[in-house]
Amino acid sequence: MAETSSTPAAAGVARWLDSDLVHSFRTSPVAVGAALIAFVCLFCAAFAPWVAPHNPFDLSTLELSDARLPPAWSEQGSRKYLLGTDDQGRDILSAVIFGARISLVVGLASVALSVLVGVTLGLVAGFRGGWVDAALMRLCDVMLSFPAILVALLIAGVGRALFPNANEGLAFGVLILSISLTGWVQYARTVRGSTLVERNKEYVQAARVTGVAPLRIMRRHVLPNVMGPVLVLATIQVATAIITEATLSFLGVGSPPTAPSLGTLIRIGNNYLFSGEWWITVFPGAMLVLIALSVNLLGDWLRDALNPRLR
Amino acid sequence: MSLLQVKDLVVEFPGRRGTLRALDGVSFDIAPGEVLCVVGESGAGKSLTGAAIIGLLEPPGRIASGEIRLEGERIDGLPHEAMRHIRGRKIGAIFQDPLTSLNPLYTVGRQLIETIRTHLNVTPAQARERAIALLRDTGISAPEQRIDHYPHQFSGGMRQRVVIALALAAEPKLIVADEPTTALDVSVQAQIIAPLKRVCAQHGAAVMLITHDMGVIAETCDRVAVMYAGRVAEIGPVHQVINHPAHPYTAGLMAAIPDMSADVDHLYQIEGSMPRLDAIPRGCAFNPRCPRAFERCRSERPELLLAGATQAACWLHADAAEGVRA
Amino acid sequence: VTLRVANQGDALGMDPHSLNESLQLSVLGNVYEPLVTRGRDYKLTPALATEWTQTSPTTWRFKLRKGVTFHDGTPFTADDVIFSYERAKGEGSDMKSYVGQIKEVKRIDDHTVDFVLNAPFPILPELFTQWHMMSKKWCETNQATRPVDRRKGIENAASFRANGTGPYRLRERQPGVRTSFVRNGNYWGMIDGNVDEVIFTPIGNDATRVAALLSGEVDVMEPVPVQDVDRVKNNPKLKVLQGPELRVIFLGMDQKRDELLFSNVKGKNPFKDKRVRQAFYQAIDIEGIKTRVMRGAATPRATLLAPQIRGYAPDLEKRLPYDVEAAKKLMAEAGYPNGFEVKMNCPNDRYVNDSAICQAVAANLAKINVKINLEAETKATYFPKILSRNTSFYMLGWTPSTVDAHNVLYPIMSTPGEGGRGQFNLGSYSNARVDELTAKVASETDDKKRNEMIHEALKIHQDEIGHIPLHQQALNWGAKKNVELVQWPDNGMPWKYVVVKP
Amino acid sequence: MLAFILRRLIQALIVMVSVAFIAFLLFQYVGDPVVFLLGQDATPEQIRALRADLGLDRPFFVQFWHFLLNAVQGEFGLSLRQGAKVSRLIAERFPATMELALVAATLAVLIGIPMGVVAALRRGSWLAQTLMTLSLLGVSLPTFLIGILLILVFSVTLDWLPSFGRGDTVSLGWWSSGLLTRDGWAHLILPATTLAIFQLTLIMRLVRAEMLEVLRTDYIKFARARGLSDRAIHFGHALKNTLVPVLTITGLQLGGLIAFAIITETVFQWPGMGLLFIQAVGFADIPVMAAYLCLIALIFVVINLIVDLLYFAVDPRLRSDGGRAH
Amino acid sequence: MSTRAQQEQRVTLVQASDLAMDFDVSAPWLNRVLERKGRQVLHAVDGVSFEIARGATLALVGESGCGKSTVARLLVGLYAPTRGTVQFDGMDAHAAFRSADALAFRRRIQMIFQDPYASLNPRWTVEHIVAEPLLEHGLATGAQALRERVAELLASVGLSGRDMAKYPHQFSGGQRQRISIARALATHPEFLVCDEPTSALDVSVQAQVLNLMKDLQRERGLTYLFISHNLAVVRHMSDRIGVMYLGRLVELADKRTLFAAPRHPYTRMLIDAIPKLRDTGRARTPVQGEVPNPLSPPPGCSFHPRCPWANARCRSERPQLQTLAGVQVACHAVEEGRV
Ligand SMILES: Nc1ncnc2c1ncn2[C@@H]1O[C@H](COP(=O)(O)OP(=O)(O)OP(=O)(O)O)[C@@H](O)[C@H]1O
Ligand SMILES: Nc1ncnc2c1ncn2[C@@H]1O[C@H](COP(=O)(O)OP(=O)(O)OP(=O)(O)O)[C@@H](O)[C@H]1O
Ligand SMILES: [Mg+2]
Ligand SMILES: [Mg+2]
Ligand code: NI
Repeated sequence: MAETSSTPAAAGVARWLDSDLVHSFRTSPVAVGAALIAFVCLFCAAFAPWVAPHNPFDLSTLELSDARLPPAWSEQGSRKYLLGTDDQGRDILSAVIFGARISLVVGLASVALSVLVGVTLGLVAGFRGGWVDAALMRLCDVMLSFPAILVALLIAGVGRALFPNANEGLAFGVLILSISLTGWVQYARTVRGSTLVERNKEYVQAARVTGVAPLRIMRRHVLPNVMGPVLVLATIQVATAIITEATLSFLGVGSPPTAPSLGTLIRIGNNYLFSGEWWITVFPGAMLVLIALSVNLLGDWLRDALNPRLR
Repeated sequence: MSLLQVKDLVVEFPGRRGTLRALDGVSFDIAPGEVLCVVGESGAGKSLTGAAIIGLLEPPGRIASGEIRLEGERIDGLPHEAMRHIRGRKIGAIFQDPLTSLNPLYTVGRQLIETIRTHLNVTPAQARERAIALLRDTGISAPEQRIDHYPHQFSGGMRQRVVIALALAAEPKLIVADEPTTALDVSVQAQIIAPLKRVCAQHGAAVMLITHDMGVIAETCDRVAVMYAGRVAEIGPVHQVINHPAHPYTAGLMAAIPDMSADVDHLYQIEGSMPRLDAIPRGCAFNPRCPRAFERCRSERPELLLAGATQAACWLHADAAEGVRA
Repeated sequence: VTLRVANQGDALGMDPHSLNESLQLSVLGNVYEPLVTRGRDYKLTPALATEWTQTSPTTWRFKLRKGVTFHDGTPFTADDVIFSYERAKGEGSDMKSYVGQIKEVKRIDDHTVDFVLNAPFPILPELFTQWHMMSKKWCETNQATRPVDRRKGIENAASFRANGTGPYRLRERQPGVRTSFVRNGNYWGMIDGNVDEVIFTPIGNDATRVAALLSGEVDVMEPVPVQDVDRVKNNPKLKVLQGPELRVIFLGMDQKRDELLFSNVKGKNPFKDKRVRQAFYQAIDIEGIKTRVMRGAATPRATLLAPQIRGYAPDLEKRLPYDVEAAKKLMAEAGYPNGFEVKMNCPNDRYVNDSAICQAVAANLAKINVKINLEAETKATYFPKILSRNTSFYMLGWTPSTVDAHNVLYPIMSTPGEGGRGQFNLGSYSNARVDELTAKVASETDDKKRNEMIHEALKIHQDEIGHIPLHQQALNWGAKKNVELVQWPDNGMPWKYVVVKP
Repeated sequence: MLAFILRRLIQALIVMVSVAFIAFLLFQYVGDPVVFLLGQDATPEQIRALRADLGLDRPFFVQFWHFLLNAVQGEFGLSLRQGAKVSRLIAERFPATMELALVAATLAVLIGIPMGVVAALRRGSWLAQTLMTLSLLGVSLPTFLIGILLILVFSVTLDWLPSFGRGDTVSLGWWSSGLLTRDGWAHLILPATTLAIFQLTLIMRLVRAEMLEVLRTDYIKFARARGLSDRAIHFGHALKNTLVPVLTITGLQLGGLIAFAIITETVFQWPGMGLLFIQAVGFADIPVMAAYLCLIALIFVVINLIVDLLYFAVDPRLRSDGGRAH
Repeated sequence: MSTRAQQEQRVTLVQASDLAMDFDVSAPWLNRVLERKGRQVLHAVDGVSFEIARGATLALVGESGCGKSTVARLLVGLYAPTRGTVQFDGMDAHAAFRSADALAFRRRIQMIFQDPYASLNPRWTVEHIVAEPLLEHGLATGAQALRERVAELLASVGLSGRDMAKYPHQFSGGQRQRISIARALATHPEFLVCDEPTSALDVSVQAQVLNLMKDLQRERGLTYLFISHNLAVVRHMSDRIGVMYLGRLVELADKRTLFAAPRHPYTRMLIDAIPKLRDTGRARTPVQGEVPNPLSPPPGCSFHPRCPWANARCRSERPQLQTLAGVQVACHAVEEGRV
């Protein structure tokens, strides 16, 4: 093995490229396609100021007189705005790119946070059992009863009361927090259920006999074996989180209307469906579907690929 | 005429790094009512042979060539639906783990009746009658009550007996039993093997019994097949194989059995290990470990050759069998 | 003939004294009646009182209509007026401000009452248009002598049932779902319209409401979102009734604090400088907002008064011109050539396109380098916040409920103080002369003098740019072409004038 | 069993009290009801008086205590906004939400499960891939958008179905049902579909994942070996075993449906609890919010209880005495 | 007896005294109150005492469910005993498991599990599985060294180092068991608890594994607790044999003595049930009767319902383990000389 490669790093890369995971990725057109889309989305979002033709968040560049122009290819369309403009004269294309940036951050961060919290608590509940388990599960019941909307309002209210001079950063924090506060419960329950099964399996006991610390057992042994359903939920949840963000922004908790996220764009555009200004909602909607699709397809692939028995 | 004929069976696993040939030209046959035991190193392909016969190779595994005949009819490569009618009806199967072979959500009665009614044209009441009779045959006391119990309400040994009853439900001609007693202790083992043998004798069913337990082989089988690295190394009457093994691998195997009556410090062991399936040496697969290997063993692959009462795939018997190919 | 009406909201209760809210009063105005009401043309007309005279500066005599019965058959008398007064003045009532000027109600005979006031109050009949009469007997038998009794948590029959004298009687009430009314066969007056039954349904979601009209599931609905006006108009079966609404939308600025709460300017308050306020004013492209954001459904205003309001001053109706360069200059003069940053509070579900207007304003101000941090939120959290004056720059809309200028001068332009004075002057604009004039206007009975005082106060406020007026929003009702309606500027919909043609 | 239910009820109580507690602790931040209760001409004195009247000036735990005392007697006070008893308001709205959620759940289950099974059995096939991808559209489009689009197509353009409300209902005691009239069903179709789409995707994907696991178990292999028909294996044996985890999630989702219904109810002006709640939020109507949250907590607990009881029905292993009951 | 064994038998490495393990399988509290049921306790292990000398092997045999695995788990600290103690090298093992340097202590005691499949994490490659204890105890540094060591360990149980990248499901049952042996050997333990280590192996591999274990014992002085159903293997491996029945030791004897002259009726039945290799075709006598329910063990001697020699005393009085003629046995009949 060693003789084929010159440096350890190169060997590592070579081995990685040759690994089953990478191989299964390369042979799955769906996964490659999804990854490509995801990459384009991420790239555009990350480098939005350079990619987008306009900066829709810079209010001084907006011209009210350009409001609600249809896409460039239709009759009244303007070359300047490829996908048309919204009710404030924002270029839809740029708004979608910039909005995706916010949505992706909020969506991914809140899902990551709720997965982190949910999986951790679920693992602990399942692994420790007893009163820890009972208490955590009752906490789940309590949390389940609070709709995300209310939680967001509450958190925003508390947040504002504590930091009256809050800036946008806090607003996003509040958003992410409130979406994950209601989101983690599902993960916790799912993980707890599987953990109860896994912890009695002999490989876990074998690790305990080896002297592996409980935390490590949870992380390295139990966790990968309970992540299947978590991945299903999480990939779906990314899209839901993005949508929830829109609802919350409407309530005044999240991103300000001058810096609309994808969800906000869709929600605002929704008002113009009857009046025929379809492009305001359709393009952001398409972007959201694209993001959700690629995340989910990647998630599907990853789940199957990570399960050695399915290979 | 033999009940089951396996001829030059080749099973392959196409994989990313080339195709893995797990069975390579396995041939044997089983006569009606006969008990054939299959032993061999783990990984030799015993379970695969069984799976190939009942047509349940797990993908990507597939039969690459060779034929399997049941009562003269080819059953390899049969369409799914046709094979389904053979499974259970003509060939029954028993797997290793009695804990997991039964669906935990249904009563054993339901599972039995379902199987019976799938294959035999009987009323539900008749099927239930039959199910009770089968349970009684396999030595379960008070079968009238037990039939409505769920699997988890049975002990391991009883569960394995239920599995046997299930395998026998539609009176198959052949039973493939893959290590049916490995998970059980000696005392229960006896409770399983005895009814299996008895019931098969009653129903005139032949058995292909895969096991590691030489004791079981000795007391149960008519003939033994020894497998090594995806091939049959030796096949012959049980007496002959145990007491006068013709293949050096069989000899090693027999010698490795711990003896109840003698104290040894070291068990006999065959040095080395079975080659990986993708690196089987040229010639006889056993040659690197064989104490009696000679030139021909390293270059030419032996077929099954007549060696006294048994057949062995070993060049040692080339002279004795001179030209008399099995 | 059945009329199906859809509205954005629902009347929250059927009790005419429990809530001073325009929709509730508008709906109940068809069931209950005041002493004085408004006609088709929104002019005062007699209702349950046939005539009224001022017998002294502080005493008004009202003659009551004879032969009027409540829906349950009991006749309407002076006792009911006194009872309704007590009820509207008493605990749990939200209508105190309409009867607050009255010291005493004297029964002269069965059909005559005297109202004795604390001080002279020239616009008493105007106030009475929102004060509905209830039956003393009915309220007593139904234990509804008080509008609500929140402390005991006991329900009030009057919130679910109604017994008025009006042209329609309540038939069935499912709060928030549907409320149906039938024509009152024993009505004392003429019912011009031909509607026998009214089904009132709240539909909160704009798009759903439009869809309900488009698909013909309702006959009338309001409001039509401005962006959907064209769509409704273009439908051959439908029409849009547009009319001016009394509400004027304006922006307010914190002019009291020495340092703004939410701004990057430290140590001073830029809004104390008139030049800054004027720069803001002139930087706002009001025409653009009108045509683009409001799609024409708004009238820019130069004062906080709509023309329909008593005391309106037409000669003040001249806005400072939209002029970005001038605004920039003013900012430079004031010492902010590079602008500054300030937070703007805005509701997003209260006024027509409120949040969009704020965004447009923010974009306008960006052109003079003012960076607006826009915080748009739902009214539930918006109002508590700005009412506690936790704001530097905000949006508000105001409808004077008495349709009189005093109702603008007093809560919005006066220095915040005792009672309700300056209660909605959230930026604490303060001018001693305006305060003085406002106090005088309250009791001045001579119309001409009064109008002059109002004019002076408005002028001062306008010159000082106490607030930045934006526009008067328009009412947009959607209806089937064959439905004829009367649209009052306070958004009232008197069903008795509705004619449904075959 | 009785004890099990009792225990759950005690837990439910604890959960509900905590929900109410947290709710009250935080209500002071969601807005000020007094602002909406009084008209714009109200004086500060009036505001103060009303505040005292409502007890809003008291420390929150005093308010909470009063709430608890009342709640114990089944009284949640008067809605600040509507001046009506909260219990009555909720009772009026409860049937609408329940019918909507149940129909949506039924729809999601009836379509989601078979689709999940198909996607699992045909793993990797074109059909499965299409199903999996299409289903994603359901979760990536916001509910309000789906609702409006459905209205646009089916009510405005095609004029097939009504766009808002519940239509004609029939009173069965205090329960008003829209399921007994044609008109009621017509009104139900669009909102139920909107609500079901998300759940459908989730259920389908879960069933697929579980099914793939179950299909690899020994008892499925054994069932195949017995020659049972594919139908019996996939729907009788495999599906039932996937049911246990699917039940958990579906149960949770049913609760979620009720919570999700907020948006759907707003879009379709469906006179359910969600609409009531969102209006209450808009006016900071604390009694209504508190009662709603307690009710939702109760619903979740009841659903959990039912799910657990269903476990007992589905999985006999849980029924056994001294086994691992909860 | 060889001198070596004699010497070593004096140094006791593992001593279990009056070890007991109860499982509370009772219904939840409220159920018990409502249904007026008491607590239900399953005595999985009930007062088992034995000692194992350094370098020696004790085998445990007995029917399925009699508590062998539970004893094993108690010894490696997976369970904390309800009663009794385990002394390891003079220390209280359960105190040591909880002490600060538990890790160092753990390293000295390892276990091979009964189910070769379940004891390997299905998502890990064999390399990871075997490397885990090495990493955990810091026994190998550097990726290269680690891989070499893993390969070495795999080779020592007869697997190829090239199998490292495979997952457990890609191995046959016997191969899996070898992987788990390799893992157990990774830390150079002193005491190895083997719970049916060869039940899934074919005889030649079994011979390899057993020889390997014996070699290790000889070279490193390893001590074994060996659990197996296969009496031939037990006989080959062990020095002493304990026979368990329903959570108790019924006979504890030197292996030769036990096989030559089994005393307890259950031991006799067990030995009778061994299939004889050399006389093929002869049916053996299976143990009669079903195993009693461990939740409600019969009073007195728990074997009495199946015992041909049972009398009234057996049905009422529980026999204690006593030394009779150099053999520890718990049986009234043996004590009274009835058998
Ligand atoms: N899905 C698979 N992919 C690749 N190789 C496989 C697969 N299943 C089995 N094999 C290989 O096929 C060979 C034969 O396996 P089989 O299960 O038949 O062995 P066996 O003789 O039954 O062994 P044991 O006695 O241990 O059960 C083994 O070497 C195994 O590694
Ligand atoms: N965690 C547990 N909870 C409750 N009962 C248990 C638990 N573990 C084991 N038991 C019970 O303890 C008894 C002894 O089990 P143990 O696993 O020790 O038997 P064993 O002798 O190893 O059997 P086998 O030969 O089948 O492995 C059994 O009756 C079993 O049901
Ligand atoms: Mg096998
Ligand atoms: Mg065990
Ligand atoms: Ni010796």
